[in-house]
Amino acid sequence: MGNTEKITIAQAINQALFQAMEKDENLIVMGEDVGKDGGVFRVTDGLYEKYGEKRVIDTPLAESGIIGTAIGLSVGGFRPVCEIQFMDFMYPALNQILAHVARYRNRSRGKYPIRMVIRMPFGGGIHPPEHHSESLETPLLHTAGLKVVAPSNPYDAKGLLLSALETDDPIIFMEPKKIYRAFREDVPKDYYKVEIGKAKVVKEGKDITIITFGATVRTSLDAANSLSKEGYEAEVIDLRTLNPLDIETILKSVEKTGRAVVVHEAPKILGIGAEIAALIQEKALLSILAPVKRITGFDVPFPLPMLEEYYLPNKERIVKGALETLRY
Amino acid sequence: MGNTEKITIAQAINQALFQAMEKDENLIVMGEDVGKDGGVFRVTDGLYEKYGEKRVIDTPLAESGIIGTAIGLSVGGFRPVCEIQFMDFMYPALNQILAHVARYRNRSRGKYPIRMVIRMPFGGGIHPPEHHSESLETPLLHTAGLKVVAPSNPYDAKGLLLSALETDDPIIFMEPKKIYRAFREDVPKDYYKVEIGKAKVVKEGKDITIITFGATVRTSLDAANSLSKEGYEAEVIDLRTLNPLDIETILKSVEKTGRAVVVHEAPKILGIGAEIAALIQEKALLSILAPVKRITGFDVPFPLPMLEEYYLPNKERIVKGALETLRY
Amino acid sequence: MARSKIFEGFVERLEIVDYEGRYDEKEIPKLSEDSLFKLYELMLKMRMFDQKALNLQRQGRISTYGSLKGQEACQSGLALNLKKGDFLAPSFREHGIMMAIGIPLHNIYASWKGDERGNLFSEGINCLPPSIPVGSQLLHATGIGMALKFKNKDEIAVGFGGDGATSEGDFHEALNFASVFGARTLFFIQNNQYAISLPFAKQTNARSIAQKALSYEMKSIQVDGNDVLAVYKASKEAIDYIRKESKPYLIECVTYRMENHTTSDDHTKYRSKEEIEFWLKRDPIERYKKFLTSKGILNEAKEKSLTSEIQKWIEEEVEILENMPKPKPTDIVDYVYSDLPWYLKEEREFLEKEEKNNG
Amino acid sequence: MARSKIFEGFVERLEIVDYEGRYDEKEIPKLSEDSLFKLYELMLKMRMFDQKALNLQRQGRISTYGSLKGQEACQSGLALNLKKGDFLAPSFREHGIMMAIGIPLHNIYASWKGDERGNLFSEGINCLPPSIPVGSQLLHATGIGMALKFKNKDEIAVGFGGDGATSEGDFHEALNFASVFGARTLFFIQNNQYAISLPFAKQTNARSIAQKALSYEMKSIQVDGNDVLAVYKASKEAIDYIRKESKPYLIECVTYRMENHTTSDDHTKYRSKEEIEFWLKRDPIERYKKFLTSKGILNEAKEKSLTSEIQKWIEEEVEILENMPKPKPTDIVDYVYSDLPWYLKEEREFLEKEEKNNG
Ligand SMILES: Cc1ncc(C[n+]2csc(CCOP(=O)(O)OP(=O)(O)O)c2C)c(N)n1
Ligand SMILES: Cc1ncc(C[n+]2csc(CCOP(=O)(O)OP(=O)(O)O)c2C)c(N)n1
Ligand SMILES: [Mg+2]
Ligand SMILES: [Mg+2]
Repeated sequence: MGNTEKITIAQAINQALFQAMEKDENLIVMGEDVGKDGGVFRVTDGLYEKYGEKRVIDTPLAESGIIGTAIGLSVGGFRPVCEIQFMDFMYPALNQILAHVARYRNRSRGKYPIRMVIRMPFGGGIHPPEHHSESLETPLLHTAGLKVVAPSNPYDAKGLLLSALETDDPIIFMEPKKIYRAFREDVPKDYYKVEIGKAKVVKEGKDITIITFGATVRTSLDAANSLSKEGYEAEVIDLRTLNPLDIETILKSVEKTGRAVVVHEAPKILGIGAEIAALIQEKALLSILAPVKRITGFDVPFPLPMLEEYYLPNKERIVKGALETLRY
Repeated sequence: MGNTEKITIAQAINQALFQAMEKDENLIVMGEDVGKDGGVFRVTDGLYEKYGEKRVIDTPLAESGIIGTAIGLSVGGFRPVCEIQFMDFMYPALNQILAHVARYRNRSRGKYPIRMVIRMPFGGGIHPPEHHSESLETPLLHTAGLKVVAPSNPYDAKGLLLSALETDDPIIFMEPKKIYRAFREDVPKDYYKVEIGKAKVVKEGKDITIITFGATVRTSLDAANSLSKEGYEAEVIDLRTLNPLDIETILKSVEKTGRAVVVHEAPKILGIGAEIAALIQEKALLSILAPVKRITGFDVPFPLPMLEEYYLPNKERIVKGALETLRY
Repeated sequence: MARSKIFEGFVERLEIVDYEGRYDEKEIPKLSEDSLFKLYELMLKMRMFDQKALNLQRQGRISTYGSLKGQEACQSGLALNLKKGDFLAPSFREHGIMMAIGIPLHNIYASWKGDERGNLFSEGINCLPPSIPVGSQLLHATGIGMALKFKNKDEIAVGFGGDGATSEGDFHEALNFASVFGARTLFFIQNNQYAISLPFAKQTNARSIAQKALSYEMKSIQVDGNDVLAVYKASKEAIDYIRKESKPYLIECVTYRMENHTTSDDHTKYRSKEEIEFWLKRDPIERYKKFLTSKGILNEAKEKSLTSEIQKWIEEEVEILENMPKPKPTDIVDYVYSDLPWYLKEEREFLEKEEKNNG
Repeated sequence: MARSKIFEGFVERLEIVDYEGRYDEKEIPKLSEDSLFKLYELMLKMRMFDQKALNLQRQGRISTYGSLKGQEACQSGLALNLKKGDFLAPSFREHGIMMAIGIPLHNIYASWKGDERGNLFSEGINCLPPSIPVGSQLLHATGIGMALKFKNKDEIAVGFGGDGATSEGDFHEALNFASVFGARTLFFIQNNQYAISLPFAKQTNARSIAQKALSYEMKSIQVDGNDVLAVYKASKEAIDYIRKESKPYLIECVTYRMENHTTSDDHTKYRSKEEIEFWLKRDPIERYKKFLTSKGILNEAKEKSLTSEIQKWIEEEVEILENMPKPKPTDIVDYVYSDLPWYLKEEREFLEKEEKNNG
């Protein structure tokens, strides 16, 4: 993997798609505006020109239609990579995702596994109209039969997507749209995989564990820096896979630090923070010195841009929450 | 309220609907088979005969259509009570429920509150085909703007529904279908209300708190009896309202007992047990002597009838879990 | 011109043998006596399978069951036109066509008994497990039809739905996608007049379902679904067209659900005796029997031996059903993913213990 | 008869003034000079409002914006037929009709600036906040039309959607419910040839959207959406019919989105120069200007004074917009429920502190 180049998350995903399409002739890309337009975030740029409209399919505007036909295409031997233009627009497809994509393998006692990746840009920070900012992982995590992945950087984005595209389970691939182009990182030019189900300690520390994923990984690292200045060393865990959670990495860290905060953009009530807090107290109650704190979006609809900054967990809120936990 | 009669949950809900329709001429009932047929569970029996097809509306078979038009009917001055025939079939309506029902008040800065009750029979135990047994509260609880209510007995069923029908927020009314007719209880014949947002201690105890709702309240009471025989007094809390949770009642009990188990039929990952466990450790870490335990459905699709008994949390599992927690 | 017509369309209905056995000779499809007899045999199998299921349900030997009684002509007329490799996406009332393509009866009974193993069809049987969320499977049929087209296959996909299913958004999206992408898909709609208690007239304001194909410039036809020869002929035309043109087609079979919606239903709450009797007279099997008898293809002796043959077959299948070992508790976790995540491992251990405890 | 026609249907198209200004005198709607002028005024207001929004966006004074340029005739021709009390369920490109029914411009700009207060329309304005999930609002329009019918009101509801919206299941369900229940609803579909990058020909295989009403036995018409008089006339016929018959109606306006989808889009990626020029020649405002000028209703002086009046109005509204006090952080919790649950009280306290900290 010597040969690398500095690319963004958007480019990394794009590269993974190119390489996977090259490798697997049954891989098709489908969704709204993914073809000629290259996707509204340009993540599928160039695929249509290279692979044509038989493999890069601009669909009519209907999310249930996209996922429902993708099920049939999967049964018929293809491996569809569907784009839901914004995660918020998965709602019309939820019947197909929750009642079928997640269940065909189980329902048919293994005969019809659904090989499918559903890409969904998620999260706030781009100042759009309503319904373009939510993080809606909760219903997907609660539904058995789906795996859910959410990278935070170019390297993982490419490696996780390539893993997903070889997995025989349906995978929800959440893309942190705010940082699609926020920074570049060295990424191997070759085909490589990052294992699904493994979190990553992105910064080591002994005093408190910050657990997060997606765009808030960077916010959390910033917060960890500030905490350093106050004399506390925070360990930051990038979950990378939300289902199955990497319980080992989480517990190992929390058993070491004795304190944890979970950071995510979704509302608090039954956000992934609830599951993580429940798991930590379940499996490591005697190790924790303070309650697991949840620093999250508020329990309200994601606000329009003028009030968005008050909704999103930012560095200040993370630092404040961590300090409360440290001083508990 | 002297005058009472012994009725079932199904009858109590039916009575509430009759009384509310009498009181509020803008109340309409709508859904699949709710008219002539009286609903597949006969919960709306007799309403069609009394109020006619203008107020008891058999709709075409389309859940998004039911909820979407109900939004318009609400805006147009009605108060629709929609039935989703089985909670599992809310999926096609989720775009309307999550993107609109929950958000119109906020989106319009208060101008368009959605006055609507969505009734959904939920839970296992009736040995049906696939997709007739799930408890799908999680995505609804995670969505700001909805209130979620789930009675476990005839008295609460009538009183909570009558409250819901006077509330200016959209309410999801979850009905434990397994016990629609399982038992009768004294219920006042008159119009009365049970406050939304208040849990009920259905059995007092000092050693451990069992927190649950719906059909598993009775299972939990059974378990509490068995625990009694082993010398442990369990307190059993019937949540009654799932959002907003009655945090006071929960904390008061847990602070007394020091131990808690949560029982629900939905899968464990991000089931309501996760939120309750997270809240307890957040607000009462120093009071708990053992981890909050979750006794729930497994993280799999609800099985067909032949394996259903292994999926559902039963008395034995609750007792076992409680003992583990007591002996922690 | 200020006003001009930009679209004109129409829909036809096909009926060959009327319910009193009258027919127009030249419309009778050119089928061998064997094939004509085979249609009868299929229908009778379906009827007897169905009656057995109702009995088993009443005896508590299977769980809730949805009868297909009255719809045998629809499913038999179609069956004879399918060939190996064609792919079905059934709803919950398609036991007939499922038997016809070779799914063993004990599988179908097992599903209704509440055993997922009933849904595991052997290699070479191209049929999805029945889909419960109404209308949702039509999109799968579109997707399979797209796959067949993209892979230049000769096979077709058939998506099933009832009159009720046509109200769901998925019906619309399935037809739209199919037409846009030229899916090799037949939409086979059995309009049995009811969606549970809702009569067709309240399901839609349209006089037919067939006309709904005009929205997608898709070919369609309405057929008397109690006339097996009409269904056979319309299906043949449709399937020939799909195979040749690689374009979708919609068939509406007008039929009647002669039984309760399922064994949990009581149809006397919403249907009149008169209406039921009207349709009893149009029983697809009686009707075809008259025709076959008049042609000398069927007689009492033949009927009797056929019946007892089928009876025997059904009893054998029920025996297989009832000799199946119990499903394992661990089955509920073992098929969810291609591997077991840690938490399912934990849950599996618990279930293994349960299994041992229960013997 | 073995084969019989059971359904025949057709759809008409209406066009009155062609893009070179030619017209058939007897088709011209009987409107006063004032009204004819008013149509022009409306269109010009919309165009100038839109241009201002694009400028504001470019200067960072509002956020992402979706232009209605090219669709002014659709929204003006409809507007003149609405009366007080009629109820709109708009999508995100209906600023024109929203202005026309009296929603102040600063409200509309405020929404696009990212301020929910823009969606708070004053008492007496019957208009839902624009709906972002494509097609979903059509069901609300159906429901409102049902309410109006059930309450025996004279008003109507109008549901808006684009060509893209017609692919969503909700479009189908909205039309079906409307027809079954006789909703007093006009479905007003602006077919501007694109859903972001997807051309109409790939959105559906049908040659028109109007024909999709045949599935519901609903009346419909296709109209040249760049011909304001044709839109006016078709809308009048439709609305008269809805008011009188209490039945729904669908209008398809064939038009063109002359700008990017939104300010985040780059339409040169998927549209040719030739195509854009073809449609530029069909600019609805230019076309109507020719007509009015030929009638002597418009001249350069009038145009000039009208333009500067509108300009002034817009500037005033922008000033109101920019003088609005900042929304309060606590606004994000205060409108979610009719009361504050305990957890929102906790969150509100946090936000109150934030507000103080930020000054
Ligand atoms: C999405 C969904 N909603 C509701 C149901 C409950 N349900 C099962 S069958 C049925 C009626 C189906 O009618 P139709 O499509 O005409 O098929 P038929 O039963 O007549 O064969 C209903 C409402 C369901 N299974 N799925
Ligand atoms: C359910 C849903 N899916 C996707 C989107 C993203 N999106 C916004 S507008 C649009 C295209 C809409 O096309 P059309 O209905 O023709 O309206 P137009 O933009 O042309 O006015 C898309 C795909 C959305 N807002 N809602
Ligand atoms: Mg039916
Ligand atoms: Mg458009």
